[in-house]
Amino acid sequence: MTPLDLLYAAAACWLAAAATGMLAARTAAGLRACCALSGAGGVAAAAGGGWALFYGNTTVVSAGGSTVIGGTLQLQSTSLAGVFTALLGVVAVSIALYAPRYHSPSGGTALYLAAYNLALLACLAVLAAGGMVTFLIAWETMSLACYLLILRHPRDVSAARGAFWFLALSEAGFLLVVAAFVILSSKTGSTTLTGIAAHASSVAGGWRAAAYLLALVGFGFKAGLVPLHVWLPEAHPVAPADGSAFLSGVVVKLGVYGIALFAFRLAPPTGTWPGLVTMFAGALTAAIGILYAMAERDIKRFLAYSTIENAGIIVTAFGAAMIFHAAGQWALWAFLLIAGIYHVANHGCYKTLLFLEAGVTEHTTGTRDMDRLGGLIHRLPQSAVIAFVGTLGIAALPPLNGFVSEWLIFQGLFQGFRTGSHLTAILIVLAAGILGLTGGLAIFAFVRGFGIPYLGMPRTRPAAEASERGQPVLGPALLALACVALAVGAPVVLYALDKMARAVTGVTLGPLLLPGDLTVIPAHADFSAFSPTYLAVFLVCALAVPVLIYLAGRPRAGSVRVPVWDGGIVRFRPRMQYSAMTFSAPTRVTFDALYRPSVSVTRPSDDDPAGRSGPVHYEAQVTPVFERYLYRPLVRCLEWLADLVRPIQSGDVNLYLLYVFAVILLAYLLGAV
Amino acid sequence: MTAEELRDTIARQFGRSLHIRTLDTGSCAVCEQEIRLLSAPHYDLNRLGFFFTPAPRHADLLLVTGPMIRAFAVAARKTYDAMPGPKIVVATGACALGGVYPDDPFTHGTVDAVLPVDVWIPGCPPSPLALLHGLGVAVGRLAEKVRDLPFTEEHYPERTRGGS
Amino acid sequence: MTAVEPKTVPGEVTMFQVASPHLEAVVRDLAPALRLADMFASDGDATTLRLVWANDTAGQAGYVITETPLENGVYASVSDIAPAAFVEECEIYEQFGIRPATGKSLNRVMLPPHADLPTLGHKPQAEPEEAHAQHTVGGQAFEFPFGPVRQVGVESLYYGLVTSGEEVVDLYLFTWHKHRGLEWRLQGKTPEQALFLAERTEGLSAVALGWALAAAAEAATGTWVPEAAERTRAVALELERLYNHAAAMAALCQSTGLTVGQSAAEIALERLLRLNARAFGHRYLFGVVAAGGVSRAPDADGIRKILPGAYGEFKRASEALLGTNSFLDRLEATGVLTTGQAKDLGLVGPVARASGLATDARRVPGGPYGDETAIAAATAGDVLARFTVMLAEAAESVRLIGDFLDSETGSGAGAGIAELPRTSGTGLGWAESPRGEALAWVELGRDGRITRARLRPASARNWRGFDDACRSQNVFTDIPIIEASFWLTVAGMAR
Amino acid sequence: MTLWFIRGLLRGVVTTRYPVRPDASAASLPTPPAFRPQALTRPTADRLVGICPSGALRRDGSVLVYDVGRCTACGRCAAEAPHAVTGSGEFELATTDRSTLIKEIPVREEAR
Repeated sequence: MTPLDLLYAAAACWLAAAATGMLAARTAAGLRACCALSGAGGVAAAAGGGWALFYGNTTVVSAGGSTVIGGTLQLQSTSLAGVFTALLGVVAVSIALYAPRYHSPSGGTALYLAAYNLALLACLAVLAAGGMVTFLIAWETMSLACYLLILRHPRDVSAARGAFWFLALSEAGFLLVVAAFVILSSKTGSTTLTGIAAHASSVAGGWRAAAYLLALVGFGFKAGLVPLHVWLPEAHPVAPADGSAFLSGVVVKLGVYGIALFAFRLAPPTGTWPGLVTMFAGALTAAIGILYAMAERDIKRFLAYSTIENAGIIVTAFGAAMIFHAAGQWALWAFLLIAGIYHVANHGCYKTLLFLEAGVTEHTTGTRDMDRLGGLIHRLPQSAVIAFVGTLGIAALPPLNGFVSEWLIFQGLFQGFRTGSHLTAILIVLAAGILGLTGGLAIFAFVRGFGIPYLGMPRTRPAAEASERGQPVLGPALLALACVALAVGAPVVLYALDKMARAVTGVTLGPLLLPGDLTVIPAHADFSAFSPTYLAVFLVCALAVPVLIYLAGRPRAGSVRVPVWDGGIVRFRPRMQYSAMTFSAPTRVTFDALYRPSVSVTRPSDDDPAGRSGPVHYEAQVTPVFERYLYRPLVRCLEWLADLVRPIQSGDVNLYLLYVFAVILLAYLLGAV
Repeated sequence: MTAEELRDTIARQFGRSLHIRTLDTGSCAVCEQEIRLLSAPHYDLNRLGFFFTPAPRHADLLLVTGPMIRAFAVAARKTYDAMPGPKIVVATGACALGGVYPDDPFTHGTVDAVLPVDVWIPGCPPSPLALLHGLGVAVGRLAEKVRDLPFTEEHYPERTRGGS
Repeated sequence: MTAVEPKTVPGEVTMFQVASPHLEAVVRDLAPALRLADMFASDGDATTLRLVWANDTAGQAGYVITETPLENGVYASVSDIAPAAFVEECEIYEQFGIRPATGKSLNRVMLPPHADLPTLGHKPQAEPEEAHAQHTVGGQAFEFPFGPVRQVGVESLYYGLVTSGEEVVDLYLFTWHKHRGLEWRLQGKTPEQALFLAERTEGLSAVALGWALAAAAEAATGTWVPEAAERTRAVALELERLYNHAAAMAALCQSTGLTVGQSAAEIALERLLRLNARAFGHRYLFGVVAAGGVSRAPDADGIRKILPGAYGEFKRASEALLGTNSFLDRLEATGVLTTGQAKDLGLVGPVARASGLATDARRVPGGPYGDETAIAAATAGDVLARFTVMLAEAAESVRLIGDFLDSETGSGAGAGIAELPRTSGTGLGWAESPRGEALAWVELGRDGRITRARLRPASARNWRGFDDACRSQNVFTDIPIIEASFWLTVAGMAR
Repeated sequence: MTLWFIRGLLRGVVTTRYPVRPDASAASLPTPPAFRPQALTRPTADRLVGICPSGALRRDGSVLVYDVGRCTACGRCAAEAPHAVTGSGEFELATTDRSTLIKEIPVREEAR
């Protein structure tokens, strides 16, 4: 028995769940059954993925007899994919716990759940693909299933728009990915991934680099590398909350998986520059992602931009790993791969959690606009605590998991001086600096992302009347537990990831990384050491100290509690609180070169200065730079080309027959040559 | 706490340093000007250990001017409540003592209708010297004189007849 | 002009009757040439609306009053034509319950929320809309609440500062915390009794308000004040201007954090106040102006002896400030009010003069001031311009005091009081307070008691320019500087 | 800032020594009136009560009740009856007991 058997079980569960969803989710019982099957698949996938981590790469198994495009269904379970598979499983389980309370039974839900479970299946197939053709078919299936998933409410114009953005960019990326695979496959003469990896050394450096760059851009569309990221903020808000969670938690990570596949496993490019390109693509993605997040007030768009930021951080780590590989620093190569993959797992957990909680917020208040929320911690206490755990994680604050992986990445980047080249060392430190800025802004952004909706006073009546009754808690709570486990159990996680790194790179960090007393020695033996476990315990104890001092030393005499000093004002009103947009105004001013904000203040009586009795309307719009200056010209260009070739399509049957004839003639002629 | 106990506490606790918060309950802006002048070089109340503080949370003494406008009473009460005890309220100026506005729909007429006043400083406006004396009286450092003043002419033999 | 029956009252005041239907046309005619200085209503047999127009043209300075008996308690929206009238429209609604015919939203000016206060006419049917408080700023801006209990030693005032986090989007004030119902209180008082309250309306311009009210009562009864008494009033008024400008200078230094400059200005201020006490027996000159004259003569020798030294302190402080670049940098281009804004809003005093409007009530003939009284002016409209205007005015005040004390034409400045006959009548009075033109309107009943008094200190005018000046800036910390340069009181606004 | 420092030194100290020593500027402050009981007849007292704008005076039988707290030292009574009213010169009037500010001045009884 191999991990693949568990993955088969997961696949079977998800197929069954898709069928059940399609046929039965119109009723509550059917909905629950579908989610139960989906959750069972998740458990199986998580177990299979975890096992695969330790098991190492299995042999490629050919299943089925299909020979459509010259290949069979080739499956393989690998250590690298194991991490992603385990994450997929955890996400699937938590969504399965979440969905029955989030969705109401209906025809739309049925279709949605079918598409969702098919998407899970397709993701699993991508991760378990052992051959190029299997991979590509699974990849394309996943894109289409996700497209359907985003289109949960097809009559909604913005949903159609978001789904279209997703599909268009997916297809563009797919073409590049196909090209990358074709290059490697034709140069190595193998279609299995193992085969390509085995013969990679015979491929010329130029081809390897070309294949890698094509893959970086192609998978970059999915991973959300700037400027290929535009689908994320469009598609995430319109999908249902669990759909968005799945997109951010898993689908984006598959883009990262694709990049890792080409960067570390199949045919790692030679030379330093592919690593540098990757690293800076990642670093800029991270910085721009978080800056745009700051300008958003829609919770889900905000989280989508944050996903872009985190994908950027992971890709930065990969890029730095490639640089160290080129410099012959094998240990650092493996270490940064581990750190990056660790961040994949972490981000998968807390981002899924935050999207699920965003769904709870939207369900209870009817809005995703942070500036219409406020004070939810009093109305949704459980959700608030869970979201707070996720927020600590994503803001990379100790003792949560985001801190551990980001800290490891930084430790890796700080070793830039070991590359032997001054220029490279400086560039790596520069990337570390950009990530540092990103980290600081991320804390700022998530103070806002948690503080505005959950703290303060409710800004609208629905926010004041929100109720937690009937809202899903278990799913996000599971993820919060996972976040804590990934932080406190860092030594265990690193032990497992070390196995993965050995399978991919052949380097064993083992005792160097983990001396065995719950301490982690990242990057290099004479650089630094820390213990996430002890840190978590210490922080909890340290927080307890002031509480204990207060309890022990609080005055026994009678004390008076009086309201907050408010300057004698009649009463505080919600409009007197910082709002999401005003909170981030300093950033908007500092980075106005990027945002290019357009500010307009209008009052109805502007022509009548003393009659300024009307309400003020103030608006500051951030220019969507990439949409306006990159995609809009591109789309116009495409429309112009389409206009050019339109005469070909005349609707005349005879003409079409002529086309067919011409194509056949051309094929024969080419064949003859 | 009786008035005597309060005075003892204050003399003990605020003997050397006392923080003052001002409160305008409808003055004509002149009392405020005189209070501002307390920190001017001519009077310099810091030399006597008095300090102004904007936060009532840090204040020991509330210097109240104006006739206590009804619309402002809530804010006045809030300010008083925001101060930690023990605290002193000083009614400053003729308005605060009932000399200018009566008890009517607009004003309470006196500060002690809303706040428990400990020290009264007459004058329209009380000059900075009178304010300094009042602060001294409030912390028990200066003696009260007015108790023994009959305000009849016999008491002022040095003044000539008919002089004004 | 569709006016009927011109009649004149003593002083440079012309009155016209304007029928209610013609009001809008008359306002349209007058607004371009004259400044709408005040607008108020009186309740008699019918509610009467009076508009006070000021002519600021040099050589023709004076006032024009239009009287409009209102039919059915409605009037054309004056503020649609002359925006300066908006605050007064709100006040008239709060006092008389009548509002412009257009039904436009009115703000809360003096009426506290949910208060049941006596009014001069009908009670308003509903609370004022408080339209400026209902911001629909869509989360892109929020209101920074400040007050009413603010810093130490300042009056109670509520700022609603609407900001996007960086920019000042809007700013509005609530002053109803200090509304003492003075116009209501003055009803039924004799002019002598009224003076006591008028001085305490805005204590920092006690002389100006007292003079305006006394002059209104004198005009109403046709009383001529002895010239020496007029000059004494003028001496007191100029002393008031001097100490106020010194206080404004101290406040400017405080707001810019220049403590040494503040101390220097406060030394000058204290010396000027002591001069007041020496000259008139009161540091803030309360009780100098009496109905029909003045209650006491100045100590002319004391003034001659002390004033040069006190003003010397003032001048040294101001010259040192003008040589301190870090101070001037904060003032320059801060809180800019354009000439157009100042004109539309009907601003007065140093604020208007610093924005290029030459308005000065001292130019109206008939008073003790001669034609040669210099009117300081600047055009930049920023805080620095207001500061330099104040400095120039202070210098002119010193010159004027000397002139009045040594006047050739009479006996200098002395005591003198004319008995006011107990007759009915109406009259307008004015005086140029340190903050600008102060106006008073008095209607006396047959027993010589006031049936309607209207007090309009300069503060009641100039606060409406404050938010525009603040909005011209994007820095929070400039707002205290702008407030100091306006040097207004809340008491004068919420009287 | 150096200039300001030198200027300050040159300006010297202006700070009062009050309350350790009396301050000369107190002499010109307006102060509440003192009354001359010999000259204070009942009609004079009633006239003073009528003219007081702040309600500080009230006649209670043969006693003129004078509330120093409400007095604004406006000087109207002294102007009305200079023979019966004079300045007190007192400015240190702060008290912790409001009732000490209320003085009773005997009014001279006229021969009926």
